Amino acid sequence: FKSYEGKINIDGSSTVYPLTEAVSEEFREIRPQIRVTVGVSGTGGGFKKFLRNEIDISNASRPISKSEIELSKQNNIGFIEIPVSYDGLAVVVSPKNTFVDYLTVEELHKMWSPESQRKITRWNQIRPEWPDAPLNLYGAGTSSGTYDYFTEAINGKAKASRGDYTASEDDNVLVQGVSTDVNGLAYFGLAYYTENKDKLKLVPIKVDQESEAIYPTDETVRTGTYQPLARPEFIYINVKSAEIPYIQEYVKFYLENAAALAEEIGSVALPSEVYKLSYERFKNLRTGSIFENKSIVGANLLNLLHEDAQ
Amino acid sequence: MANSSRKSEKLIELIMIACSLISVLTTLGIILVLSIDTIKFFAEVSFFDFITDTQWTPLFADKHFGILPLLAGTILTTIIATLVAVPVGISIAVYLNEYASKKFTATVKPILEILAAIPTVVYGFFALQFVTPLLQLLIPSLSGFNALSPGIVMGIMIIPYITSLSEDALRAVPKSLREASYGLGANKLQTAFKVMVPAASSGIIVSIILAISRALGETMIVAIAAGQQPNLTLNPLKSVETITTYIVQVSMGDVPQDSLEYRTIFAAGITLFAFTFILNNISFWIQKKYQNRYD
Amino acid sequence: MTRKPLFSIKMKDRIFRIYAIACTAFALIMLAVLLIDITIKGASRLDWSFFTNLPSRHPEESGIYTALAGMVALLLFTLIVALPIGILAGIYLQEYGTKNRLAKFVEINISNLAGVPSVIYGILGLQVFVRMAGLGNSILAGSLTLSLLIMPIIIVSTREAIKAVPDSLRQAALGLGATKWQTIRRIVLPASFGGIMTGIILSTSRAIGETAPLIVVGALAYVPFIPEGPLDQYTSLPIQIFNWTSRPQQGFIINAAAGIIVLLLFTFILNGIAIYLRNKWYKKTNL
Amino acid sequence: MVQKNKSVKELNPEYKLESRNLNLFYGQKQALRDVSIKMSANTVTAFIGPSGCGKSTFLRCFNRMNDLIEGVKIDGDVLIDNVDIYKNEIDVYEYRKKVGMVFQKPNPFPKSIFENVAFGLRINGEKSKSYIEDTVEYALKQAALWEEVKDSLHKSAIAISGGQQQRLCIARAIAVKPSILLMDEPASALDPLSTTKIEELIHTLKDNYTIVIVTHNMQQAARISDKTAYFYMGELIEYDLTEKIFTNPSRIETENYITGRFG
Amino acid sequence: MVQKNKSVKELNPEYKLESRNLNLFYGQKQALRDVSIKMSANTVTAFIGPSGCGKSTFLRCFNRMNDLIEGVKIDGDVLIDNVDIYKNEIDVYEYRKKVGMVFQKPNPFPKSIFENVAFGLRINGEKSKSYIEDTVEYALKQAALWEEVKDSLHKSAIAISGGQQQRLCIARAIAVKPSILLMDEPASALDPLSTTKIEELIHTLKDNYTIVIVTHNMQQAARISDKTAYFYMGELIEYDLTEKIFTNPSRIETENYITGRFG
Ligand SMILES: Nc1ncnc2c1ncn2[C@@H]1O[C@H](COP(=O)(O)OP(=O)(O)OP(=O)(O)O)[C@@H](O)[C@H]1O
Ligand SMILES: Nc1ncnc2c1ncn2[C@@H]1O[C@H](COP(=O)(O)OP(=O)(O)OP(=O)(O)O)[C@@H](O)[C@H]1O
Ligand SMILES: [Mg+2]
Ligand SMILES: [Mg+2]
Ligand SMILES: O=P([O-])([O-])[O-]
Repeated sequence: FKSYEGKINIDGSSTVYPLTEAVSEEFREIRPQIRVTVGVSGTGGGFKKFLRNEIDISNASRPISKSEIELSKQNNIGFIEIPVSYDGLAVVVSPKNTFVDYLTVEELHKMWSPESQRKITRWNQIRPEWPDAPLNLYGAGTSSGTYDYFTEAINGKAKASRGDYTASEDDNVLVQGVSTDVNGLAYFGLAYYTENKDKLKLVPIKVDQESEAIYPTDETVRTGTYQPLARPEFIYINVKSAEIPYIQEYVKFYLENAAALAEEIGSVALPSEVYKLSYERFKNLRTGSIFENKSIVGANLLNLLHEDAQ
Repeated sequence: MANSSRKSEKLIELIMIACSLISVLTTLGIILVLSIDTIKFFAEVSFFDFITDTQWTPLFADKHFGILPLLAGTILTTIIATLVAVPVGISIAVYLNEYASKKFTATVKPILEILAAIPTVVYGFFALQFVTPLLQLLIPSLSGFNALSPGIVMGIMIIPYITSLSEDALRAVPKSLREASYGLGANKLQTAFKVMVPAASSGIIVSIILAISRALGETMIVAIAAGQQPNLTLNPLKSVETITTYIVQVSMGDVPQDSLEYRTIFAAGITLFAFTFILNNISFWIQKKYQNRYD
Repeated sequence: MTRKPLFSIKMKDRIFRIYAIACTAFALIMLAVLLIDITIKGASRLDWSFFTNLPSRHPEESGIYTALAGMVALLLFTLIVALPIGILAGIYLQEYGTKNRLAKFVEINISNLAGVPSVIYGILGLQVFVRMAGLGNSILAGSLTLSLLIMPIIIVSTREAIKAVPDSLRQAALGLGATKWQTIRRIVLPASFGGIMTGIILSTSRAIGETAPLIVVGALAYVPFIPEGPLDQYTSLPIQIFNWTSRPQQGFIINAAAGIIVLLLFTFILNGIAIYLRNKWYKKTNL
Repeated sequence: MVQKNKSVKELNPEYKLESRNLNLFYGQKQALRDVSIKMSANTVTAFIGPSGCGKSTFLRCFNRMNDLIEGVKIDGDVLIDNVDIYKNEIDVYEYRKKVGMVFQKPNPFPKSIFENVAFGLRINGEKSKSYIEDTVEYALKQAALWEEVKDSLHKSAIAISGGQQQRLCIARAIAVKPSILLMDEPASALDPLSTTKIEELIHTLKDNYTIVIVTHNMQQAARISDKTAYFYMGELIEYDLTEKIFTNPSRIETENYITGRFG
Repeated sequence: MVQKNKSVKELNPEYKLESRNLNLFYGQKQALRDVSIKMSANTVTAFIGPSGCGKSTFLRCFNRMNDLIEGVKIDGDVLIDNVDIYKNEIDVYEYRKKVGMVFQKPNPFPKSIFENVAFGLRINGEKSKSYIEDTVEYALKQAALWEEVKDSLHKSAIAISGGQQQRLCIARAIAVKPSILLMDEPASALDPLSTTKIEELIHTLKDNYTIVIVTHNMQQAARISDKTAYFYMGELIEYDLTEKIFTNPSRIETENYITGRFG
C-alpha cells in the first residue's frame, strides 16, 4: 500500500472505542502515513482476535479474564495491560420521581440481588416511607462488562443479579426506558446521563448509611470518592507489536493525550500518575495483568501499579 | 457442432448444479460451525435440562440453560409479526393486482419495497419511541418493553416481502382465468380470492415463508424494543428475548469466547436452525400436498 | 331457502376494498412516519462535508466518506457473487432438478437458510472466509458472507418467477430446436425478468442494511481511508450508523439519522434502477 | 339432425341485445367503428369476419369484459333488455351472471372439474350440496362431457385434453343458467362429434336463450344461426338473416368473403 | 384454388416418418396403444379423431416433445429418415430444428413480432442482419401475416388477435426452414381467409416438406391431405389415402365418425 508506512489494527470494546477513536484521529494529524483502524467487536471479541495474533491492540472494558490469560499462555502471546480511563456508572430515576434522595449500596443490593427476584418489586420494600409503587429496573445487557462490574460491586459477585429487569446493550435504550417510567430506576455509563440531564434524575450513592451521599462527577470518579461504581478501562498491547517503533509512538501518544480526550468524549480521565506509571510499564514491556486473582471493584489503580513496579 | 453444443449444455448444467450445491455447503458449514461448540456445550450441560428447564440465565451467577423462554420469545414475536404482515401484505397484493389501476400499482409497489430497505435499527427505535407509547394509550397495562410492539413493527418490515412476491405471483396468473371468473358474474373479491389467489398459491406461500423466515432471523428490532428478558411467556404485553437477540448480544459483548457462556449461542443457534427446519418441512409438505392436486 | 348471510356478496366486496385501501394506507403511513421522523432528525447534518469527511470524535465534523465507499465496494462484490450464483441455482432447481432428490433436498435447505439469523452467517463467514480462506478482515470476506446471506432470497424469487412462465413458451422454443439452455436464456429468463428483479430489489435492500454479520467478519468502525482493493480493510455505512446510535452525544444521534437518510437514498437509487427496468419490462411484455 | 333456422317472421320482435353507434379504442387504435346492431330475443346470431376484424372485441362489449383492459375507451350505447349497461347504476357483476360467456381459448380454473362447474353457483352463494351436484351433472351432460369425466370429477381440470377443457368451459357457463350466451369460437378446439353436440345444445337452448356466437366456420354459422353479422376492419358490413347472407348477400365484400371459402 | 391431392402412385416410396408399435403412458394412463404408421416424404398426412383420442400426443412423439412431460413412458420405435430418434446418440436439439412445430394454442413469445420470427435463426447462431430481416419477411408473407403487421414488427406479439398470433407461430416455425412440419390444429383459431392462405401454403410446401397435421375439420383434412389417419381411444383405427378414407373407409368406426358430421 503505496504511501503507508505501517498499520495498527485495534479492536474490542465498544465502551473504549470513543477514546481510541479520538486518539487515533489526533494521531492521524501528526502521523498521517500510519494506518490506524479500530473495530468494535466487544471486549470478548477483541480478546479473541488478540489471542489469535490478529490485532495489535485490544480495547477492553474489563481486565483480561482467567481463561483468556490461559489461552495467551498456550498461544504464547505476551500482552501489556494499560488502563486508559474511567467509566463512571450513574444510577438514575425519572425526573418525576420526587422521593428518591439517595441510595445506599445496601439498598442497591436489595434491589438487584438474585434473591430479590420476583420478591422485591415495590419501592416501599426498599424504604418503608417510599410509596407503594412498582419498582421497574433497567440495566446493562448481561453480556456486557458493565453488567459484570455492577453485579460484582453491588452484589459481591460478578454476574450475580436478579433476572427480571429490562436489559440492553445500548444505553440510549435504557435512557429512553427510564426517562418515561416514573417508577423506573436504571444504571448506565455516566456520559449517557451527562448528555440527557434534562430527561433524568441522578441519584447520589452512599457506601454505607453513615457516609456521605456522593454524586458521580469527573472529579469524584477520578479521585475515587465515588464508590464503588467506577470501573477502569484498558487497552492491551501485543508484546511483539510493542517492539514496532510506530506502535510505540502511538501508545506514547495515547497515554499523553488520553486525559484530555477522555474529558472531551465524556468519559473520565485517570490520575496523571497512572498514565505515567503505565507508560513505564509499556516501555519496559512489562507483561501480565495487575488484576490476576484480584477483584477489580474498589481497586486502587495507583497502588496496584506501584506494587507491580516493585 | 452438435457435439459441442451438447457439451456446453452439459457444462452449463454442471455449473448450475455447482451453484445449487453452494446452498447445501452453506447449510453444512452452518451446521458444522454450530455443532463443534454445541457438542462442547452439551458436554457440560445436560440436553434434558436444555429442553425442559424453564429459565435461561447463562450469564447470571445462578446459571440455568433452559432454551424454552428464548424459543417462546422467538415464536411469540414471529407470530405477532406474521399476524400483522400476512393479512395486510396479501390484502395489499390483491388490491394492487385486482382493484387498483396499473399506474397506482406501479407507483405503490416500489414505494412499499422501501420498507424492506430501512435499517432495522431505525425500526427498533420506532417501536420503542413511537409504537410502544401509542399502544400504551390503548393498553395501559403494557410495559415499556414488550413483545407486541417489536412484533408489530417487524410485521410492518416484512410486508413488502409478502406484497411484492405475491403480487408477482398474482400477475403471472393467466388473464384468461380472470376473464372466465368475471364472465361468470364473479365480482372482484370473488375473482381475487376464489380464482386468482388459489392459482397463485404457490408463489404466495413462498412469499409468506420467506417473510416469516425474515422475522425469525430479525435481531435489532427485538433487541431494542422487547427488553431482553428471557421470560417463558406467550403474553405479548410482557418483555421477552428471542434466540437471535441473545446470539447477537453475546457474540458482540464482553463474554470471553472460549467459555461455556459463549458456547450457549451455538446451542441456541442450532435450536433455531432445527426449529426453522421443522417449520419449513411442514410448510413444504402443505405446499406439495396442495399443489399436487391441480398442477 | 338458505339463511341470508350477514353481508351480501356486494357488501363484502366493498368492505374488502375499504379494508385493503386501509391496509395500503397503513403501510404507506408507517413508511411516511419513519421517513419524516428520520428526515426531521437528520436533515440538518446533511451537507457536503458529511459526505467527504473522515470519522471524527466531533459529531459535526464526522463524515461518512470511507463508510460510503466501503458500502459501495461491499455491495458491488456481493452482487457480483450472489446474482449469478443465485439466479443459476434458481434456474437449476426450477428447470432441471424438479425430479431428483438432490433438488428437493436443496429446496428445503434454501428456505431454511432464509431463516438463519444473520449473525450466524457472520460466524460462518468468520470461520470459512476470514480464517480458513485467509481473507482476513477484507471486503472480499464481507462480500462473500453477505452473498451467502442474500442468496436464498434470490434463489427463491428466481424460482417463483420462472415457474410463472407458461410451458407453452418453452415448448415453442424447444420445438424450434432451441436447447434447454437457449430456451432458458432467450425465453424463460426474459419472460421472468420482472420477478427476478423483485428478488434482486429485496435482496439488495437486505444486504445494504446488514450490520451484525459484518461486525463478526471484521468490518471495522474507524477506517480513515478508502479501500483500494478487495482485500483491503473497510467499514460500512450501517456499521457507522449502528456505532453512532449507541453514542451518548446527541450530535451522533443526528449523524446516525443523516447516515440513514443517505443509506435510504442509496437504496432508492439502486431500487429505482431495478424498478425502472422492471416497469419497462412489464410494459414491453404487456403482462 | 338439426332443425331449420328461423325465418324472418318467426323472429321475436323484442330486442334483447342492442348496440348504437359503438366505437371502441384500444389506446390510440380503433377496433370498432360505429357499430349499430339489434338482436332479437331467443335467436342465434353469428359474427363472422376475418381474423382481427373485431368480432371478439364486439362480443365482449355485451359483457363489459373490455372494462378489464386498461386503456379501452368506449363510445356509444350498449343495451340489454333496453337498458344501457354502461350506465353507472348498473351492477356489472349481477348483470354478468345473466350473460354466460365461453372464450376462444379454453380457460378452466386450476381446480377440480367439479369445482369448475360449481364455481358460478358458489359465488352466487348457493350452499345446497345436492342442488350443486345436480346442476353440475346437468351442465356437464348438456356440454356433452359427462360421460368422459363422470368418474374423475374431482381430478384437476388442467389434465384433460384441449377439447375436453373447452367443453368444460361451456358447462361452466351453462351451470349458472344465464339468459344470454356469448360464445367466442367455442368449437374451434372441438372435434366434429363434440361440435355436433354443442351445436345441438345451442339449438335446444335458443328457445329460451339469446345466443351470440363468433365463428370462423362458415358451415357452422350457416347451420346454427338465425342471423349473421359480417365484420370487416372494425365495421359491421352486413347484418341479415343467415339464409340471405349465405345465398344472396347485399354487399360485395360479404360475398367475396363467403365465397373465398368453399365446402 | 387448391390443387388435387396425390394418388397412391404419386406418393414418394421413401418413408420419412415412421412409428413401430408405439405405446405411450401418462403415468398409469395409456394414451397411445400399439400405433404403427409409415409416412412418405413430401406428403401431407392428416390425423383425425375425436377429442382426447391421442392425436396431439402422437404428433408430439415425432418431435420428442413428450420428453418434457413428467411421468411419460414411451415404448416402441419412432423413426425419422430410418433413424430411431429415441436412441441415445441422437442430438435432440439439432434434430428438432429439422422438425417444425405449430401448436394447438397460439404461443407467441413475449417479444416483438420480429423477434418471434427471428428466434429460430438467432438460436442457430445466425448473425447476418439482412438475412434475418429477409427471412422474417419471407416467413410472415408465407404465413399470410405480412400485410397486417409489416408496420408494427417491433410491437409486442402479445397484443395481436388470437388468429394473428397463430399465424405468427406458423411464420416462426417456417423461418427455420425445417424439412418436416408438425401442425396441431394450426387453423382452429383462424378465419376462413387466413385458413385458405395457410392451406395454400401447405400445398406449396409439400413438394419439399413432409407435413403432418392434426385437424378437427373434416373438410380441411379432405382438402389438404394425401393420407389420413383416424385415431380412436389411443388406437390407430385406419390409415389410408384421404380419398379412400372419406369416400369408402374400410372400417365401420371410421365411417361413423366421418358421417357423424355433414357439410
Ligand atoms: N400431460 C398429460 N397428463 C396426463 N394425461 C394427459 C396429458 N396430456 C393429455 N392427456 C390425456 O391423454 C389423452 C390424449 O390426449 P391428447 O391431448 O393427445 O388428445 P387429442 O386427440 O389431441 O385431443 P384434442 O383434440 O382435444 O386436442 C387424453 O385423454 C388426455 O386427457
Ligand atoms: N388488448 C388489446 N390491446 C390492443 N389491441 C388489441 C387488443 N385486443 C385486440 N386488439 C386488436 O384489436 C383488433 C380486433 O381484435 P379482436 O380480437 O376483436 O379480433 P377478432 O375478430 O376476434 O380476431 P380473431 O378471429 O383472430 O380472434 C385486432 O387488430 C387486434 O390486434
Ligand atoms: Mg377473436
Ligand atoms: Mg390435441
Ligand atoms: O463493548 P463492551 O465490551 O465495552 O461492552
